[in-house]
Amino acid sequence: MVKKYTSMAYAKADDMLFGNAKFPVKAGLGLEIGAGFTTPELNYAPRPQAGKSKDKLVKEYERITTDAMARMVQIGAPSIVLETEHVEQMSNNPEWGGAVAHAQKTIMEEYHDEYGIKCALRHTIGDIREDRDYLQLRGDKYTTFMEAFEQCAQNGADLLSVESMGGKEVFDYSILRNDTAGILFGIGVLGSMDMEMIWSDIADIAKKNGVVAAGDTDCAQANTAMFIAGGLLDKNLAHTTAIVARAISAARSLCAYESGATGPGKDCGYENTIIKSISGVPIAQEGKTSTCAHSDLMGNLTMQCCDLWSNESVEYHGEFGGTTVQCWSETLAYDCAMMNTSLKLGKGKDLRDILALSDKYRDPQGYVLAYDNAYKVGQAIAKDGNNNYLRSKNAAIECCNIVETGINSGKLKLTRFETNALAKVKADLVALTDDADKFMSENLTKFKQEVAVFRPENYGL
Amino acid sequence: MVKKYTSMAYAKADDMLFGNAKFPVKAGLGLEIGAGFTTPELNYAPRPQAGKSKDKLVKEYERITTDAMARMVQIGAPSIVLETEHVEQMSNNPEWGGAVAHAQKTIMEEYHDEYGIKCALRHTIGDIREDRDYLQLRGDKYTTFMEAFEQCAQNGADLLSVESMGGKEVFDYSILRNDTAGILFGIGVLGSMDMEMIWSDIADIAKKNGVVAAGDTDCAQANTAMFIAGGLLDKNLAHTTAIVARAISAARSLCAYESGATGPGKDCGYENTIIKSISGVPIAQEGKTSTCAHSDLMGNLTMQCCDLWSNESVEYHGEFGGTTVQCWSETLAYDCAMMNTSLKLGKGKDLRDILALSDKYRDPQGYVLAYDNAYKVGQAIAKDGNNNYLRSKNAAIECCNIVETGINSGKLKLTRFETNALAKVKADLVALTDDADKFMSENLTKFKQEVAVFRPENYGL
Amino acid sequence: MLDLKLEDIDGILVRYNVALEKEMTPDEAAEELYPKDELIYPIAKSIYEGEEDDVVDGLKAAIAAGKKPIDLINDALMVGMGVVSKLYDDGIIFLPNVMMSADAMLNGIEYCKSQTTEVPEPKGTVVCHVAEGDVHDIGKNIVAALLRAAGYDVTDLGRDVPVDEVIEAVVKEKPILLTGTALMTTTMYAFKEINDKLLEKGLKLPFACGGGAVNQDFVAQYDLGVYGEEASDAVKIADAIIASGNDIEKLRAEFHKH
Amino acid sequence: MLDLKLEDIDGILVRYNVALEKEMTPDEAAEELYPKDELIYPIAKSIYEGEEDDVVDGLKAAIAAGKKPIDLINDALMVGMGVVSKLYDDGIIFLPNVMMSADAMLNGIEYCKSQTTEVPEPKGTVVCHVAEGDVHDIGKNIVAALLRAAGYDVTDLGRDVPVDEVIEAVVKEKPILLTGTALMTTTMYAFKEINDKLLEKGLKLPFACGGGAVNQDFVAQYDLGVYGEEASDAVKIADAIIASGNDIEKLRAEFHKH
Ligand code: B12
Ligand code: B12
Repeated sequence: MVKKYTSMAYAKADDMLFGNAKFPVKAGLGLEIGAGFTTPELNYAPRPQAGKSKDKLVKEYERITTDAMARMVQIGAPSIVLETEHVEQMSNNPEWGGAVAHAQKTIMEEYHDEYGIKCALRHTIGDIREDRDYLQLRGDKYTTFMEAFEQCAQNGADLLSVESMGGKEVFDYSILRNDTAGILFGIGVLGSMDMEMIWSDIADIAKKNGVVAAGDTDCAQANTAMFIAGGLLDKNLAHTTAIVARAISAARSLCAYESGATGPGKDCGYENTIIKSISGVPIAQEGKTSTCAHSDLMGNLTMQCCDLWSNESVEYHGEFGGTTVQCWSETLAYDCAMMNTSLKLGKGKDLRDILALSDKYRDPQGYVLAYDNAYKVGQAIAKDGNNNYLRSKNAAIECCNIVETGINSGKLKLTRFETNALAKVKADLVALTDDADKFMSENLTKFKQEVAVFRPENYGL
Repeated sequence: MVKKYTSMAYAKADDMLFGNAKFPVKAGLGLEIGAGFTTPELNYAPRPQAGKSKDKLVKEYERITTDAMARMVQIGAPSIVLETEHVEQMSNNPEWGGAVAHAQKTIMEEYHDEYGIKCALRHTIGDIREDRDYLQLRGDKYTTFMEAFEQCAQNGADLLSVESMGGKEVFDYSILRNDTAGILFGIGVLGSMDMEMIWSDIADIAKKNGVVAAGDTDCAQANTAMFIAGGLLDKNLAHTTAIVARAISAARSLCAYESGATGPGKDCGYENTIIKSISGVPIAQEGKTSTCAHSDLMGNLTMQCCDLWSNESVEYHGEFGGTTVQCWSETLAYDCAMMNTSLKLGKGKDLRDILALSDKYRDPQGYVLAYDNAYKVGQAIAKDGNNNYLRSKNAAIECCNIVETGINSGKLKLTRFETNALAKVKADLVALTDDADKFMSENLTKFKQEVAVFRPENYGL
Repeated sequence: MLDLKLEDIDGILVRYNVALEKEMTPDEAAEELYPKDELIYPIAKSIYEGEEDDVVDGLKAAIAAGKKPIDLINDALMVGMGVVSKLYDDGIIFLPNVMMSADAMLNGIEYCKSQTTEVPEPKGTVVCHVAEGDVHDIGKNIVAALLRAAGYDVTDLGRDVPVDEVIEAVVKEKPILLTGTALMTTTMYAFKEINDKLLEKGLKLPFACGGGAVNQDFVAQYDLGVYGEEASDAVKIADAIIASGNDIEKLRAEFHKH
Repeated sequence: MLDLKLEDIDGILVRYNVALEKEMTPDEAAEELYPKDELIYPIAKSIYEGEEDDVVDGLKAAIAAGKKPIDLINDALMVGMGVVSKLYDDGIIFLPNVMMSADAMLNGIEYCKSQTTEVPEPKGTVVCHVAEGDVHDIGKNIVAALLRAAGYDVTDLGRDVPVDEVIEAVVKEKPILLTGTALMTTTMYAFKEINDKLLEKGLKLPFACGGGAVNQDFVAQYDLGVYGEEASDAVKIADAIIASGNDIEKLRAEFHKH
């Protein structure tokens, strides 16, 4: 069932380009993703008071959907994807999620019929497998979790996603303590194990319902690291440490595609360029047009190889220019028009390089995720593709090497602090065993002791 | 004093490019505008309750300023311009405007000193020369109006602007009735006359205080037409009519630079590419990153020759990603990083063409404002540069010709309705006299009769 | 300048308006809607064309042929304007046509009135205004024009109208509907004050509010408020009041779409 | 791939952090701050380095040389941690160093306590929690760690904490300060409920609130609320309470910056 990637989808980094995936994905109403053009993907959060009842919630998403579709038509955008990231109620009560999907899809069909606009609906189910104190990955909630996917698939969602949480309890502890082995264990080992389980099941559901198993992101871990790392002047985490977590996350998120998902990978997966280089699946990305949701140091760079271009999330409310979903979808649509024009003019690769270079030296994170370097991380993963642990470790070490090359070129200027943190991570990594079983048993012992909330049974251990 | 332009600043359209103005402008703290790079220009509106007292207002602008400057430093943006568009209280009580300018500039100086970030402050005074029923362009309020500029200039504003209203009473009536002569009279004749008066005075104030007289836009007229015209499916005004109003507005807004202003022209002047082609002054523009403020059909195209890149306006409030001023300034800064990278790579013209072409065929308005066509409108203006009426009429006719060429190429597809409206406007224009005096006296008579609120004494007539 | 190939443009943008444009020309569509009566037909057509003089000529001919001036208002002028409004609602013609037709119709009504001593049955009065502190009046002008075109008597208080002046006008004119327009976040708060003062005086009438800054959530906060998105909604609200009374909850159920 | 010339990069982006980095290394900066006493110095240094074993070795040596375990808490452990906190506030070291130093310090305190029957003078208790329905707890974890590092007793209620449980903890622990963290617009409303229930019970203590979704305007709406932007503000608020009492208006005047 799970078939691991051991080679690259692209012969060389330069073959990778926005709007073009080796394996495009058909979805929804007339849309094809990664088939030579980019499409905006709009994401939104209901207003606080909308969560009070199922009716209110459905009504809220109807408004959001109508507003967005109307704006797309007003400005002449050829295509759009809507992403509904579940609020907790919608996943915990699967029929709520289904009702929302149905209501949204009905409106989208009307627009498609009247105007011919190509569109698809993504539902991202909440990973509700926690109780207050512990992760409960395989506990009672697993059935509800899968039922939530099922309901959405049956009622109109074209793309199924989740931001799954496997490994998070170990990661959260480790990231604040610069514990390199713990970061690797949480993301690369535990995270990958959980991914393989859930994505086999999600892919089955998608298949049964004729919809797309789209993919996962390491939001819970690599993005957490990126957020704690923050802007240039923040002092909570070295950006060199954060990018190592990110490199590892590529090895982890890849597991979705090995278990039957086909993309498009989700917007907040900053590891997606690496994943695309290995798997050839289309990817969503977010960046300079998701400042409504968060700030990062690679607003343009993430556009380099995207197939869907997303705003991550914005609360639904009014602005001078319309409702937030209208404002942000319009900005996204113009970004896509720019990319698509460059493709038609045969200037796509120039634009790609402009976008990548405008951030490549802004931060070590952007440096490693620039598509040329991302491709190298991809190679490090594919080399030992069959071994979740080894490929994660490879990715981490390659990441350190890439940053070192950047420093040596003189173009990537780091603070002393970042350089020291890098040296520490690298030394830790190099000291690690190559034996996956040994690593597993050592770290099981260690984290059972150090992290009170870590429960091996969550991973079938 | 007023020296009219009768030739083009650029030998050919292809010489025009974002980030590059023939006559760059130094302003504020270490900033040069149009000198080989683009800079974000952030604009914002205080929250409703902030207008209650001078203290509250100053505090609000302090917050806005700190938030924006902090975010620019966090993401590594090399430069920023802040634009404060006065709320009515700040222009009607000039010392309020001065106090706000002072408070903002103090914070900007701190950031400049600590980080070396290049920055400048624009204050756009409100055109308060109205009472409830009539424009009062030369009435009592003129002194207050000029005092507002003076106070801002003395207290820290580096760039002075206004969106002046001359001719608006005639224009408002005419635009809803497809009265071509009235549109021309309102914008091209009355608007130009008022511009020449106020800008001579503003330029004097700027000179005296060692700051920059930056420029005006035809927001009150050409933008009103653009807004009424709306999106592709709106039915309130033919977009072909709206673009004729825009072409005329270039002849009008040019008067600022003929009366001593040096740029950067204001963001909402969609006529600015035309003006740049004639005058070589740097310009601000807004587009896909001002969807917070309004929707239009040329989100990318406006970037083609901009020197400052603006969000037009956003109400100050919180979003997931920070306050609105942080979110939007960050997006603008990434847009600028993209443009600046392309310039450094020698790919600026490619990017310019990608941006222009992504909207050129979206709408007749974008078609005419694409820099190649904008340049032609510029030539039509410069040809009879000494005659405000004739050059406005030239611009309008050239605009019609350009749209016709677009239709004939098969690439610009118009609705029958738009084509008919175009034919009507063109026929009206062609039938007009070439004699400015005759046009003036005919239209004075006509509009004194038809527009109750039109008062010739506003224009010294 | 680089350029796009013709066949590449659709991948970048779609001119949905062109794709969707009705097969029929506006003139053809209008032709289908005119009344067949040969005295009425030319009047209706002149209204559609916005030709004031032709309207009066048509009226003269109809009166000469025995039609009562007062009846012509409803049977010819309003019918002609009805054609125009329908075409506008259907997206077949644009606003300036409506404005010019409305001017022609109002002119025609004046003419009919001048030819008789009878007073036409009024459809109802609507008071329109722009909020205090706000000079953005184009939206309000459109609202007022469309209401007039639909046969309502409109009292247009203009822009930047103090709250008390609005109240006075309501007391004096006894309108079936009050409309307010605001385009700035700072000015729309006046609507709440107007609402409160109206209620204080026991004046319970629908208060339709719209304009750039205004949204449904805001309008739903005060008792008399009914939110309208498009200028043409003002006419529909007035028509709904005429047809089935001024129950605000019912109006909201029909017009609150967000 | 195209590439930028080295000298062109600064026109596109400025790495302000590199430009600004202090001349001194963190180790040098720490060296300047350590107490000079030769028994205390190694303890403080081991705390800075986050070496638990070295801390205990240092403590053993000091006790053997006659220092009282209970005094070492304030005179060595807290002093060492003070060095760490100062370097963090000045932007010279990063959070993980603080976390590891704090672990070392807490370990040291346990050791000191085990060597005596005296009970250390408590600085004060702080109760921390994440709002009901919210699992985002990293910010809260940082807050709790920094408070502990500053010598406060922290009762950490964890995440997704029901309102009533927070109230019970306040009743039981009598903290000088309650903190709340929320990262979702939908969860932060619990803070208002907590505020109301505290007041109902007559419990008047500062309630410091922060986290991604929370903003000053929101916190200022309920009586006990004090908004904090950075995790380190929680420590500053607690210190301010110790230094000059728990007057909420005064705390707001100091900490409300927006
Ligand atoms: C044109 C315009 C102007 C023109 C107005 C000309 C005029 N006679 O109206 C001029 C140049 C004078 C102007 C001035 C100013 N403006 Co102005 N302006 C605009 C602009 C660009 C378009 C507005 C417009 O005409 N739209 C087209 C009309 C047709 O739309 P509408 O009025 O909304 O009406 C439609 C519907 O809403 C509906 N409707 C309207 N009323 C009603 C009522 C009912 C009952 C119903 C059912 C329907 C309905 O019908 C219409 C058609 O369907 C907007 C941008 C925007 N995003 O809205 C800014 C905008 C409104 N202006 C703004 C500002 C700040 C100003 C100034 C203060 C600028 C300055 N510093 O000088 C001054 C205001 C002075 C004052 N005291 O009022 C801001 C307001 C921000 C805020 N704080 O809320 C905006 C949003 C621009 C921005 N993005 O910053 N402006
Ligand atoms: C990491 C993260 C997660 C992780 C959380 C891991 C963890 N253990 O905390 C995971 C993956 C689990 C997660 C889950 C979800 N998340 Co989440 N998440 C984030 C993210 C990306 C970063 C948050 C973070 O850790 N920041 C770093 C920490 C250090 O910052 P902080 O907590 O704000 O704390 C700082 C200060 O605020 C301060 N502080 C904090 N508390 C206090 C208290 C006091 C007294 C003081 C003085 C200071 C202070 O100190 C800290 C440092 O200075 C944000 C994005 C964002 N823009 O914030 C989204 C975000 C918060 N998540 C969001 C969502 C929607 C979710 C999910 C519902 C997604 C889903 N569909 O499954 C679930 C939530 C489930 C639930 N019921 O809670 C949304 C919330 C939107 C909303 N409606 O409000 C956000 C904003 C993302 C977005 N843009 O859409 N998420």
